[in-house]
Amino acid sequence: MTGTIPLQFFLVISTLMFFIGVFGFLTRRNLITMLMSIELILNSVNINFVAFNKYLFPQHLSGHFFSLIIIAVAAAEAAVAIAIIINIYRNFKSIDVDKVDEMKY
Amino acid sequence: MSIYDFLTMRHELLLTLIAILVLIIDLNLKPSQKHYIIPIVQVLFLLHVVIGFLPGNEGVMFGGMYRSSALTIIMKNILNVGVLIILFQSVTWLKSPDNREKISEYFILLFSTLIGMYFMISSGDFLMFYLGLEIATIPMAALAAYTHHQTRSAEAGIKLILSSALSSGVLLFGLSFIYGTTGSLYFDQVAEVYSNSSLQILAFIFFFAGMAFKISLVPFHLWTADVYEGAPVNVTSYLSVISKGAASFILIIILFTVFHSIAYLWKDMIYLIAILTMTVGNLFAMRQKNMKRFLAFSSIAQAGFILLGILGGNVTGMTSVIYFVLVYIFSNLGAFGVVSAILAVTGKESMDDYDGLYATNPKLSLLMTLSMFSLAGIPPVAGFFGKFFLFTAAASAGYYWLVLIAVLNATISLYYYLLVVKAMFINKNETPIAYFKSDLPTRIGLLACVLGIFVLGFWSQIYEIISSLSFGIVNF
Amino acid sequence: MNILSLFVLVPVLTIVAIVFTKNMKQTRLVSAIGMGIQLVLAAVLIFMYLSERNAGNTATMLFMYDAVWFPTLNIHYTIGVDGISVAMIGLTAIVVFAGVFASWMVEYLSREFFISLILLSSGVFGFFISLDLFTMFLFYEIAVIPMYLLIGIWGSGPKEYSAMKLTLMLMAGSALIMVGLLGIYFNSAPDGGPLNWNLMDISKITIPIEMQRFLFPFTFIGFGILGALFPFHTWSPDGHASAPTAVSMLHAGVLMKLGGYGAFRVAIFLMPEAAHEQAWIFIILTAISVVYGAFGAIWQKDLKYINAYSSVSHCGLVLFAVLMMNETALNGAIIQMISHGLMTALFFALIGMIYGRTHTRMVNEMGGLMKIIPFLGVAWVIGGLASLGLPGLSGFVAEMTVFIGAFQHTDVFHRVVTILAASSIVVTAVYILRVVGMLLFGPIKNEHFLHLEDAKWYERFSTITLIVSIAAIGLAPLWLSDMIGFSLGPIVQKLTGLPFASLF
Amino acid sequence: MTDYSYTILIPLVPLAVFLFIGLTGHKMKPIVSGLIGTAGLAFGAILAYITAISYFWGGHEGAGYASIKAFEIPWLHVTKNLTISLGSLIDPISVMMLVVITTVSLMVHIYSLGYMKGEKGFHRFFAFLSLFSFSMLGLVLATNIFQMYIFWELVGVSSFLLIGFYYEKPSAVAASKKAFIVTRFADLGFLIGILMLSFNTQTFDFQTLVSQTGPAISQPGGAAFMGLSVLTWSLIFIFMGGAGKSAMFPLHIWLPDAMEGPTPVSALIHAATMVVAGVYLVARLFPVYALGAPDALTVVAWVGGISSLFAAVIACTQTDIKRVLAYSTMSQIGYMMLALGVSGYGGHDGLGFMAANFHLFTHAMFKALLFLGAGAVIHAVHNNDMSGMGGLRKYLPWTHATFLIACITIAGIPPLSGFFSKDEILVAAFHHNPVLFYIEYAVAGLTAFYMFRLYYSIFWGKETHYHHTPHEAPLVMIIPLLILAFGSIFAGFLPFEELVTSDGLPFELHTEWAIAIPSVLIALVGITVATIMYRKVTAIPDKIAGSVSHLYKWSYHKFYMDEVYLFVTKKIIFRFISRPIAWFDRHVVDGTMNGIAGVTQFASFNIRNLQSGKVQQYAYVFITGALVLVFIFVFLW
Amino acid sequence: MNSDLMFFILAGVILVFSVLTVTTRRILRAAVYLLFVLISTAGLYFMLNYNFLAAVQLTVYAGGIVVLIIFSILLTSHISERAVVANWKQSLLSALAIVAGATLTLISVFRFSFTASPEPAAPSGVKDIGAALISYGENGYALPFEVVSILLLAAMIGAIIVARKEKIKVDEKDLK
Repeated sequence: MTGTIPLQFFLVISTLMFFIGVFGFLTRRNLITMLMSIELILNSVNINFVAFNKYLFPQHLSGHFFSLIIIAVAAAEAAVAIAIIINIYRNFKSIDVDKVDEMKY
Repeated sequence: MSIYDFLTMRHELLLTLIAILVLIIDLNLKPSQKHYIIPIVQVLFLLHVVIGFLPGNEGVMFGGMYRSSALTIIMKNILNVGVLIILFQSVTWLKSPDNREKISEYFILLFSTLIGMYFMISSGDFLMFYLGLEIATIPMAALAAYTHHQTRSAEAGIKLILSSALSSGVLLFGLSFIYGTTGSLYFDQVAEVYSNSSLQILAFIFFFAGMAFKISLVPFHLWTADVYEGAPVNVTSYLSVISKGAASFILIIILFTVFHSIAYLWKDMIYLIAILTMTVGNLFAMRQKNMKRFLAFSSIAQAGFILLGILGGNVTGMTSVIYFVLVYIFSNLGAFGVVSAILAVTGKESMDDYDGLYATNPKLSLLMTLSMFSLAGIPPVAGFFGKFFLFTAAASAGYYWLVLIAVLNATISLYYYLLVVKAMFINKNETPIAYFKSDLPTRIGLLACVLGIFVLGFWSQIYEIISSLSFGIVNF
Repeated sequence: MNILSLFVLVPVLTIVAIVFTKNMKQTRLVSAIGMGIQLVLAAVLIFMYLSERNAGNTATMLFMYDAVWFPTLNIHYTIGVDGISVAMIGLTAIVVFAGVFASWMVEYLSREFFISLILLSSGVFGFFISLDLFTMFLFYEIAVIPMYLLIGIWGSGPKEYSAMKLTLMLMAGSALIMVGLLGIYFNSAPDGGPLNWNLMDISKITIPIEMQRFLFPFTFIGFGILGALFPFHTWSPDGHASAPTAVSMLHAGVLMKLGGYGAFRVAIFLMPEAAHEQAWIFIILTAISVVYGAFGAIWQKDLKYINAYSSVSHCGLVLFAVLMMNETALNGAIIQMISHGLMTALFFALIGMIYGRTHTRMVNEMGGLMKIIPFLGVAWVIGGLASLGLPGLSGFVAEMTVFIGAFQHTDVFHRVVTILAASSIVVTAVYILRVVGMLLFGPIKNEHFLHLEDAKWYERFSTITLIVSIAAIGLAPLWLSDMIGFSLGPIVQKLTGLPFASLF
Repeated sequence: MTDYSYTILIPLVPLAVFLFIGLTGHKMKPIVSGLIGTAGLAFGAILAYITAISYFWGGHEGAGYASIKAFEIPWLHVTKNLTISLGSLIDPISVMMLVVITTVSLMVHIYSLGYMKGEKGFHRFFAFLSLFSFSMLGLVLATNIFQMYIFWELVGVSSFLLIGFYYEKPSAVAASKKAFIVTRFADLGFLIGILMLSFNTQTFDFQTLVSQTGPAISQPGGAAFMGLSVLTWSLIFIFMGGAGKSAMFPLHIWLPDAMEGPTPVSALIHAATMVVAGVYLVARLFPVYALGAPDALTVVAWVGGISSLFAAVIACTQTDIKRVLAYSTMSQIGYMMLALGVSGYGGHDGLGFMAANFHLFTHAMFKALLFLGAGAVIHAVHNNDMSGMGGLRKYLPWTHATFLIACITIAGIPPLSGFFSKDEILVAAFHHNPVLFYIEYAVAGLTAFYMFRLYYSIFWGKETHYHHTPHEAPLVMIIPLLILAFGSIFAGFLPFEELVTSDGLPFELHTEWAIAIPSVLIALVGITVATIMYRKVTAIPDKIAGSVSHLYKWSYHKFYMDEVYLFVTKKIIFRFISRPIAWFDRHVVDGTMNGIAGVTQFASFNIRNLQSGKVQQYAYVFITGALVLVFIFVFLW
Repeated sequence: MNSDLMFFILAGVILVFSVLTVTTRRILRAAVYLLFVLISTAGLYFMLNYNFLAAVQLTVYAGGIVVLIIFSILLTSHISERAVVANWKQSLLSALAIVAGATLTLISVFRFSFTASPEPAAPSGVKDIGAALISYGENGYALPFEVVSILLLAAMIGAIIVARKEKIKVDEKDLK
């Protein structure tokens, strides 16, 4: 079992991971790295759900299943995102996010 | 669980069926016959719309994950009507050489997002809600990036998918804390125990930010304009009315049913955001020259008005929001329909190109004018009623100052709506867009908007029906 | 069918008929017929109204009709008229009718022009017959919006700017009104019971005073903007200057009256306590309007600007009188509305006709027109005399009633502002005579003017209609003032809280 | 009681004529419209004479002449108590005025048939004359003060229209405008007076107002302002209206300019009838003045006295014959005002009242005669500056004779009518206020002087060469002159002390020779001086003018009153009120509105960088937005 | 105590490689670091006895998504290519924001007193999970399980539509 690790430890990890992901999203110029940051974010959420489920509400598997669905969604999202990134690469000859600002104001 | 229970889910099931049917038919069509799918889809969807209006079961299924009530049914029907009009309006564009190869994919993606919205509206727990939200979003990005050779389309796609991924990440983060603090994902169970501890408020705000992204509320709106401008016009109109409408529906349902224990808090928050949204939307819209971008900002401002109805926090509020979305669908689709018709034929989408349009295309101009007036809330067209009831809802909760700010914002919005009218009627143009005749489906789509814009306001029955249905859901 | 509903229906049918017309001649013919019917209807209504009253019908509102529209919000389509609305309907019918003839020669997009014009008039008629605040507001906005197109498309000068300014300022006004109306609605049942939009029902209760204090300024200023309340009047000069003839006529003649009527019917009638408390602020503003508009007019050179400022002054007097809140002043206010409506319509019609001939509106570029176009010249003088309050024409009756009414207040404040407002009659004379002198008299400054033709038949028709109405009121004001006075009874009773003893 | 309701026809007939000529005049021959107008007025005149005869001599019930409300219809209900009515009130002064107006007006009509012959706008002229007659008759018949105000305004407008008859002449336009605006300004006072009076008394009706038990006199109201009662103030305000119309100092400036109108108009409106409306107004309300507010009456007296002197001084130096007459009119009206001002109420105390009316009556005759005579002169020489005249007695014998009669009359030489009426005024003044009395003595002398200066300059003096030989006016112009001359000579013998008195009761009149003889002597001195100076061309006038050059200059420039007014209107009102207001409106008020729009545009432009097109920035705003909300609602709320 | 140590190791790996993922200038390395993070997360799941979930994590995330990402990196950039770094201003502002965000969140988290449910834990074996995935009562997940398939189908179609090369246009040009 989980031993003496308190729930809060998990939450700290997930929170930090979440915001690291956000940081990556905000600062990485490469579209694919931004996508990776998103994966970090989703992963942190998964940790949250799983930890809550395990520690607090083990009578049902709600959090567990939620994580499962998130993984599936993440996959779908990644697929579409990568398709679009490839499309961007074709159109812009670059996957630098700052190049993708034709429309503004 | 019997076979009849499936009737409760008829919207979702039928549409899934149609989507699969489209896929199968498409596989059996030769490349040169691909466009035959269009009338088939239109008929099928029309059928779907009609069936949707038939009296149906209400009930809770899958242990509370799926809830169907008269209210959700009417919400879905409202969306259906909008989608039907979009289907008609997008024919010209679909038949263009660029898209000939991927007509049925357009429909499938469109329908899958719609299915997602159905599930979102009918969701009884956060899992289904989230799933619905994602189904409504991810194919949307593919649709936005639909036109290959246009950089703008691709840009719209990437902006949409990245922004929405981030926003759903934030939303999920919030949801995880909601789960962690309440121990459940079911709406009714969450509602029972939700309170105002810091973490729960934080969770709520993160959740709300995700929703606000979908409805494009300031400051979560920034993707809107770029995506609307870049995406193909019919996708834009879909995004701006159907997507936004569905999100508004579910937002109001969740706020009213799940988070009513912290209503005092979200009301203050929405108060703030409503002002920001209306004002910023208006300020940006004033300067736009691209029609799609212009309508994007206008739709942001409109979202701010929707918040007023939500603030009402009662039956009037609920009714007014649903009614407004209905009216808004017709008004905005009227505007987008014209933009789309002109874009499909001439490829022009700048407001300057609209100068002197009335001289050459009076009917389109009139429809555009009607839509603009309706969006601005000018009687006797339906938009007036829609806005008035939203303001009534806000006033019913005593938010007079907010109503004042909102109405003044409506006045500012009138300014830029009138700019369009001015372009068409007053501005002189050496080379106006030449006269053209749209094809039949487009014209049907446009005519439907005219009817809606005129009839909805005067025909009070519709408002009354929505109002009677709203009683069920508002229980505090 | 209720005769009042016809007032909305006939314009709508006329619009439908215009849609099917083929050319300008047909269009204007249809419009003239439609508005002619409307004029006849108005006459019939006045007649029916008077005979009902003579038959001893003392109901506050006559010809009532009520249909539920939005049951959950208690919105009804409630119509009914009292003497005041009947008078205003009569005014509207006359001005619109004259307006159609004044725009006889609109060639550019004539169908659209007449449609917008008549749509506007239907809004005005609807406003005057409405007893339900929601429908009233609905019609109010219907009346305001076609103005944008009318000025923007058919106007002159900086028409786009003016049209936009006018529309936005008026819509800002209606924003205030909307807040006011919503506030009234949600306080229409302070003791519980269903909320109500009905004007007459709300008047029976007292809106809580704290709410009144909050809502009254909104409502009053909102309507006041349309009534050219200082300092919210600046849409008026620009708007009128750019508008085509018939539109200026309608706008100054009728639409601005919506402001006065609304301020009186809604703001003051429903919230008398707050009105009494806050009246002084607005009295000061309106008194400024009156004098300021008149002085402003002196310096102008453009005929339309002159008339626009004159309208500011005259309409200021309407609001001024309304705020005096006694029977005489209110009676004067209504007569002033009608009087100003007619004469300003006359003025704008004449300005349009003169401009159509001389292609300038600058007084300093014209002169001696009396000799060349005597009909228009005489009509102008008559209009001018009405404007400066010559007895025998309508303006005098109105102004005198207002001043006498205002003088019923015995305190120094009211006395001073009344005298201040009354002094405008001198200033009015100054600018009217200045214009008459520069425009009509003196030597002819431009020899091209020598070949101008006098009024055409339709122009004469339009002008004479208005002049006859002005003179009719001026010569025999009694029937009008009695008709209004009777209906003022219940209102004054509400305002003063005193039982109403009939004047007569 | 005789039924006098037919008197309402007296004004109505001219009204009908006005409408008829006004609407159809341009289609008929000019002379026809002239004849119709004259006929209408003749009808009115006959009715007026019938009224006068039956009222004054047709026997009356009780002592004195009662005031009879012959006809009245309600016109407008204004408050519970106040109703404006239209009707006709028959009492001594109104009957007298009816006679004066119809007579002079008829004479002017007839005269104009000749004088205006061939003028463009002949029918228009007659239409306006009828309009004026209607208004003036309506004014005198007014049963209530508001009716009076209504017609007061109407005469103002008719006057405006007639002064501006030659509307192509800029000076005429300016004069008409000036006349209207100045009187309008005065009318504002009148209106305020009416408002105050009617509010305090709750009535407009003259009979109620002047009734000694009526609300006006019995409740004058306490001291309201500067120690005077409300009633006094209201009467002073009302008098302001009268002063404006009657060209009393300092509201007289319009009258000389009004001479731009055709001469018959000057005779009718600006000599005989309209300008005495102020006198009539005070006379009408006399009991209220005398019994309720003697202070107001003092004001009347002083204004009248100052005006008469002021005008007489100016008249001595003017060269335009019509202007001389205009100042003379002003001076004479000043006399009348003074007479009213010094009068008491009832019996012999009311001498001033009687004298004022008497003088009004005689003045109408001789002043109309003077003007018409001047008109005949102008008609003959096409010029109205006396420097271009002289020796006309040979060419215009009839005119000369009648003009001379009028001059003698106005100078107050017995037994012509002017003597009698002026004498009564002097008597009244003497008993009341010696200062005013001596002023009037001086004025009498000045009057004689300037009238004869005028007379000699026109008919004697230098032999002038004329382009066209002047010829006598046609018969149609001579006849009115003769009739009026007849009136001027004999009107003095009418027993006014029996007919027109302050309380309606006749009283005994004694001629006070101690006052009469010196006044005649003074007049004779004036005449003599004028004879010496102007009968032949001499250097004396220039010498005198040189010796008192300042006085002369000031007088010649009418004491610079016009300049003062011009300064006030052009400089102060136009430049310092109107123009700044126009500027303020365009730039400040409107500027604010445009400023709001500008600020919005500015904001719109400046927040555009929020929408930079960069996804990461969007995300940043998203995240910080959410965090700010968290911060606000979790940690601040 | 073994599991505690395990936890800290995993946590350390997760955090360190998370940071490296978003800071490294080599894109391919970032993908590899991400893989480490995901695998460590799966380790956490194992630790919590959610074996099925951990397996899914490994197969879908580590096996699917990361591979996809690596493929796309190879398609769109050179291996040796160094990522362009964001300017310092952007980085600083972002850092401030996330520090503030993390602080706010953690404060809230620690303020909240979590209370565990007293009820016994549900079995989380693969069999139980399978049963839950096809049950449609309360706490059954048949519906989301089915619905997610729609998403996957749509995503697939969408990805194909967006990513495939257009032939038609070329044909058109040739025809002309």
